[in-house]
Amino acid sequence: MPAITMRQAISDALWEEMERDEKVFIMGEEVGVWGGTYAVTKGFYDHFGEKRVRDAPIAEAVIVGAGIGAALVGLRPISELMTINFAFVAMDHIVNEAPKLHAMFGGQMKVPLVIRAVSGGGRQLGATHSQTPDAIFAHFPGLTVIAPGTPADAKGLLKSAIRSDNPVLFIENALLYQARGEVPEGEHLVPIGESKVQREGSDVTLVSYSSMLQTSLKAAEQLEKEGISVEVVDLRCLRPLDMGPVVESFKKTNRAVIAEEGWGSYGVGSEVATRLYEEAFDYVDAPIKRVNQQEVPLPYNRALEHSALPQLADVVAAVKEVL
Amino acid sequence: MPAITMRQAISDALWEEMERDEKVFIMGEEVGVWGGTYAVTKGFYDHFGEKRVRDAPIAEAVIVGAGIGAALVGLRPISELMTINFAFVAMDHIVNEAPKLHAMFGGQMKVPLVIRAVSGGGRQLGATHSQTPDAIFAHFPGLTVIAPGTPADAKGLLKSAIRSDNPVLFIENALLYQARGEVPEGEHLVPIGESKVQREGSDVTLVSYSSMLQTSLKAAEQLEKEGISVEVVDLRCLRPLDMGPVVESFKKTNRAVIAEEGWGSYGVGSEVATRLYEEAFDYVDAPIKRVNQQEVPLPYNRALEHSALPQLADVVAAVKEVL
Amino acid sequence: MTLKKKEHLELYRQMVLIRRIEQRAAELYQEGLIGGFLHLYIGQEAVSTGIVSLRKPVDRVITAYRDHGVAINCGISAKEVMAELLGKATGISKGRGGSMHMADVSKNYWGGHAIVGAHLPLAAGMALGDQYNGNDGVTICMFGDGATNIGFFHEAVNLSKVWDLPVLWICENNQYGMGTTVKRASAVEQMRQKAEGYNIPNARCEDGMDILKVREAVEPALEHVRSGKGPFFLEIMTYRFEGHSMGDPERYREKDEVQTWEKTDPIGVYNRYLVKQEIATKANLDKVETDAEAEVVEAIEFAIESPEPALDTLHDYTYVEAA
Amino acid sequence: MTLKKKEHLELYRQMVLIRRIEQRAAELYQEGLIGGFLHLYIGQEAVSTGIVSLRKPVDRVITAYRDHGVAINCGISAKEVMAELLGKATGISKGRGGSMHMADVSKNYWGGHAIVGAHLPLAAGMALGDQYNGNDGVTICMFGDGATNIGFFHEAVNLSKVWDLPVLWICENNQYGMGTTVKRASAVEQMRQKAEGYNIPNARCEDGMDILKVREAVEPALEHVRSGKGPFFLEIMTYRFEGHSMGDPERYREKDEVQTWEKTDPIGVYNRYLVKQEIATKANLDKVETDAEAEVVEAIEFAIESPEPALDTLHDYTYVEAA
Ligand SMILES: Cc1ncc(C[n+]2csc(CCOP(=O)(O)OP(=O)(O)O)c2C)c(N)n1
Ligand SMILES: Cc1ncc(C[n+]2csc(CCOP(=O)(O)OP(=O)(O)O)c2C)c(N)n1
Ligand SMILES: [Mg+2]
Ligand SMILES: [Mg+2]
Repeated sequence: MPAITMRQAISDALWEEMERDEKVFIMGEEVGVWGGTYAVTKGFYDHFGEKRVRDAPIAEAVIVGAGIGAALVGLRPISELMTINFAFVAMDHIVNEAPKLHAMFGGQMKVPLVIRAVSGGGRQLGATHSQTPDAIFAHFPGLTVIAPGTPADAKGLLKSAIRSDNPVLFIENALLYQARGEVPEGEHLVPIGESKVQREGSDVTLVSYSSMLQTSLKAAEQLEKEGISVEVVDLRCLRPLDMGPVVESFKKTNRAVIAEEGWGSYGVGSEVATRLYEEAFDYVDAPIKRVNQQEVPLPYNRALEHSALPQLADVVAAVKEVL
Repeated sequence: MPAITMRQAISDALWEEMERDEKVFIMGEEVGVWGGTYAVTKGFYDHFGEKRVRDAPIAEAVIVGAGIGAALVGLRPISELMTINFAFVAMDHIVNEAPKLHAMFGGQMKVPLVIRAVSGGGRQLGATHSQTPDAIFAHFPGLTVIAPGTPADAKGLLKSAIRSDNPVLFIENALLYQARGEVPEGEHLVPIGESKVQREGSDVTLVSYSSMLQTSLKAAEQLEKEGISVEVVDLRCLRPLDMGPVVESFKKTNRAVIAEEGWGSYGVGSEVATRLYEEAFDYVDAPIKRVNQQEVPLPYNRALEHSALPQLADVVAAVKEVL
Repeated sequence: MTLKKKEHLELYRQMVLIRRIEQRAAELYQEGLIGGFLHLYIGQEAVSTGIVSLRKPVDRVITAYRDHGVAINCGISAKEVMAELLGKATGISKGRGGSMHMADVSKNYWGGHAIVGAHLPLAAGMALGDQYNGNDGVTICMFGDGATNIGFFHEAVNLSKVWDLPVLWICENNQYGMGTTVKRASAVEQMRQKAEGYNIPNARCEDGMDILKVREAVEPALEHVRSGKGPFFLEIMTYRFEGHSMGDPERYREKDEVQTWEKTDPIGVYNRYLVKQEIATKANLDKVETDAEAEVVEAIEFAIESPEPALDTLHDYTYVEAA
Repeated sequence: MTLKKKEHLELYRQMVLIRRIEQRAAELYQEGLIGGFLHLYIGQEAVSTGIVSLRKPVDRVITAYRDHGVAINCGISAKEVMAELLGKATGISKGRGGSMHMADVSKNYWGGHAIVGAHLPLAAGMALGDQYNGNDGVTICMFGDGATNIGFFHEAVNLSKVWDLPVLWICENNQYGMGTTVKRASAVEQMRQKAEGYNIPNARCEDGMDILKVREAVEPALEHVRSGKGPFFLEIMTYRFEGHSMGDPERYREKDEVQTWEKTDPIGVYNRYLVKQEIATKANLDKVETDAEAEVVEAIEFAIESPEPALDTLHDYTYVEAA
């Protein structure tokens, strides 16, 4: 299996699905002529043409809303939000239209729409452009929220998302685009809604997703040298949230840390911790710990921003604390 | 102390603050001539005039955004959203502008804005109009999120919110407008960010807020007859979230149920449960339970909707389960 | 396009049927059989009846929450409408949508949408779907005067012109958005003037109380779009005789005003025209009315006798199940 | 309003100073001293310099993220700008805002806002504040051509007319929103035409590369608003010589096009004018340039030597502390 970057894996998924099904098309800001602001759709415009790679005005509500409309009538649109921070501009369509239509009209309507968005901080983009608000979208039933942490999962899950008949928010992370990993050749699909053990271990269960998966894997490696065996479980999807592998791992280790990039309050860690206690109460040997971003609007200054974001050392420390 | 309705309490708070400070004004849809769709501002237009009670176009982003702008230059606007479901239309301004400006410009700007919004289901308004997404707003540092459950708190907290120099999302609940309670006469202020024991008890800690506070109080009453003593703690604010009284109560009862109207996933209950385990781990005698709305877009049909919403019986049952 | 007697009678029938449905719905609401929000179309029947009478089956129709009339025009039966109003399993949306969410996708009628303006982006997307697939269909999107002030309107209408989408925007100007007159909410008094800001050809039908005038205005507008010239914007002047929704205190207008408009009741206007032109006899029309009345009575019976959705179907339709 | 030599030289100075700051900022970005997004104002200096030169202290200025030039024009020192770019505690926003978020409230300059179009509602609110308080100030709100396609624009501009707010809307039409030409994103090619849809008096300055033409256009526009006639909409044609932000592959335009525009470099145009009109000598202008260069060098030194914000200040400014 060749090791490719996350960027390449996502790009490949889009390319393959567009080749496979001509109902699939992309619309968003700078997806075409520019080639995508993160170069994910570089070369697409030339190959697929402007009908299928559509540069849109700066108008996120209609980028998502028209995606819903096109999906309703049988296309398979991919609406790209340059970053998830702009999802707030399209919030009504993301949480109050797309995930409601199927239920509200008694099953008559389907919304096979994928909304791609880049989440995460760490690039000094300031408070409005650096958020990881993934959890808030996962609050809404009807929506599927995917946030992969490896190139293979990114490819396989994006392909599954495009083929899903439900609206999907597909969350990428800019700092992961360069991350490399092996991706199976040929048709590679990953089922939606399955957490996965990304590294086995026996002392502590370390739960994470997206950017913090990579950090967690590094933490596990580092801790191994100190004789601590960490099992890393990757949520991969925030809704549906598959607690199966998390609980299973926890029943073995009896200790858990949940690491996510976003704020702790009303975040992913709280949900996972609560469910762990609910589903494996008798296996708890120590308080479950959360690792999160400091609860501040992210500052521009590099050092301040760095100090606000959860780092490798924080994950390592948290694991030691639950031991 | 006279018992008045929640509607009256909120209306009184607005009226008193507008009388006290002429920088306070209201803008929103139908707040003026109509008198507020929930009749909260009935009579205001005639008394304060159209300068201070401003009917706005159906344009939530500018209702909140102009509120921010007016707040920046020294006014104390109250931007009214007819329901919190329309907050999604103004999402960027609520979570990505108002709570960021103070920090992002190094303390130069202040946003003394109150955004009022009606949350909650139970009135057959269908999936797009019946949500209780309170938790997602509380995810954002910089924002203050208040959701009172009694007339006295509504009045005292709204007055504090109007006097606060921070942006506040003030969440009301339509089904509570008729709820009656005693409200201290004269100037009545309740400090922001303090949870409160609304009923003392010794067997179980029942945590809730807003509409579910009333349900919780009823549950406590009913359980008392069965010899179960329930302590009801009202969060009152979701951000800042004051765990003090919750933890204190829990250290006494060692058992807790958290009841909220909204969905469980990534909701308030998860946050409170997680913090309870973090802050009072050694006091846990039984798994903490959450009572929530079923994870579906709320259907119109009355019976279906009712079955999806958390009811008194669910709270009672949950309390018994943790015993 | 001159109409045959039969066609005239069919249009008259639809208008009368809508009127009767609305009148009875108001009663059923008072009796507590209908819940939620109920927006009546009384006074505006000529508008949707005229519009929809000109659409071909390939043409898609989508509107806001004031949607019972459009539903009837699009061929949904009175039974299905009534059953939906009563939240029954036999309702057109299986009792899940209610008054504001009626659609019949098989008849190319896409609902019934409750968030003001949010369906305009959907309409743009549906039109994009037809353009993409090379279909002839025109998407006919109806919305109110108040809806033209929200950002969704702007984004959708702009996109429709930039991408030359086959969409007919129809603004039903009933002169109020809830209790707010056009003048108090919109910078321009003629909604068609907004189209100028997007270089979109436009027209205004000054008399939306006369179904033949409506048809005269709609025909060339529809033809324009059908012929591939891109979007068209049509404003139709009309008036609602009842409150915005049930329970409207109607403080914002004088009884006089309503009474004046009632003189141009679209059903009366059409009735007089048909008799005067000797297209139909008084007896013909009386028969239509009696039939409509009977149909509604039968529809109500059907609705009342229909089963409620089973409680165990609550979670159905939250997600499309994978095939 | 004819200018004195001194005034001309001051304007020239500002333009040159902006240019030098931007050029050096680009270098510092390459060297890694500046992070985040960096949007240069090179080519557009005449626009903000011309605009701001006509404002009175009571007039408020607010703009988008391409804000360094405006900052200089509003009287922020090169030092404070540079220090902010480097994220230092001495920066105008204390290193928390960075390139996109510079403001000096004491100078009535309200920033620097990074979400496209989101500051327009804020501007409407600031203007409302002045109207409410009976102040004379005009709020001058600048934004790009691309920003006119987002819903925020629509809601804010409409409200400004409905409420007759003292706001001067200025669209800097540099012909691209990132890589998208006006034609590919906007239904109309002249942004001023959009103002027609709101009945807002408007004008277009065809030559924004000539500061005197800019001033000619701004003066009556500002006067219109100041005299209480409500909002005015001014479009100013300009061009950015550099990429949208650092790292722009610039696949969307030909080198030729840029070179053609560079012939009308606003600094060159002004320089030639001043010399030709014998308002200033070549030596005068050279001196301005050398001084600006020196000022920037000094500013960079200042910025580099300035302290980073202390890490323990991370949580400062998340909330305004109660007095
Ligand atoms: C985004 C949003 N804001 C507010 C509302 C509440 N609301 C429902 S209908 C309505 C008035 C709409 O007026 P108009 O578009 O003229 O349609 P009409 O009711 O006159 O048919 C309002 C404000 C809503 N449903 N959605
Ligand atoms: C809501 C939102 N969407 C997208 C972006 C990303 N973005 C930043 S600048 C920009 C282009 C804006 O173009 P224009 O308004 O013409 O201003 P210019 O950059 O030309 O000065 C885009 C798309 C953003 N910041 N905010
Ligand atoms: Mg209307
Ligand atoms: Mg531009």
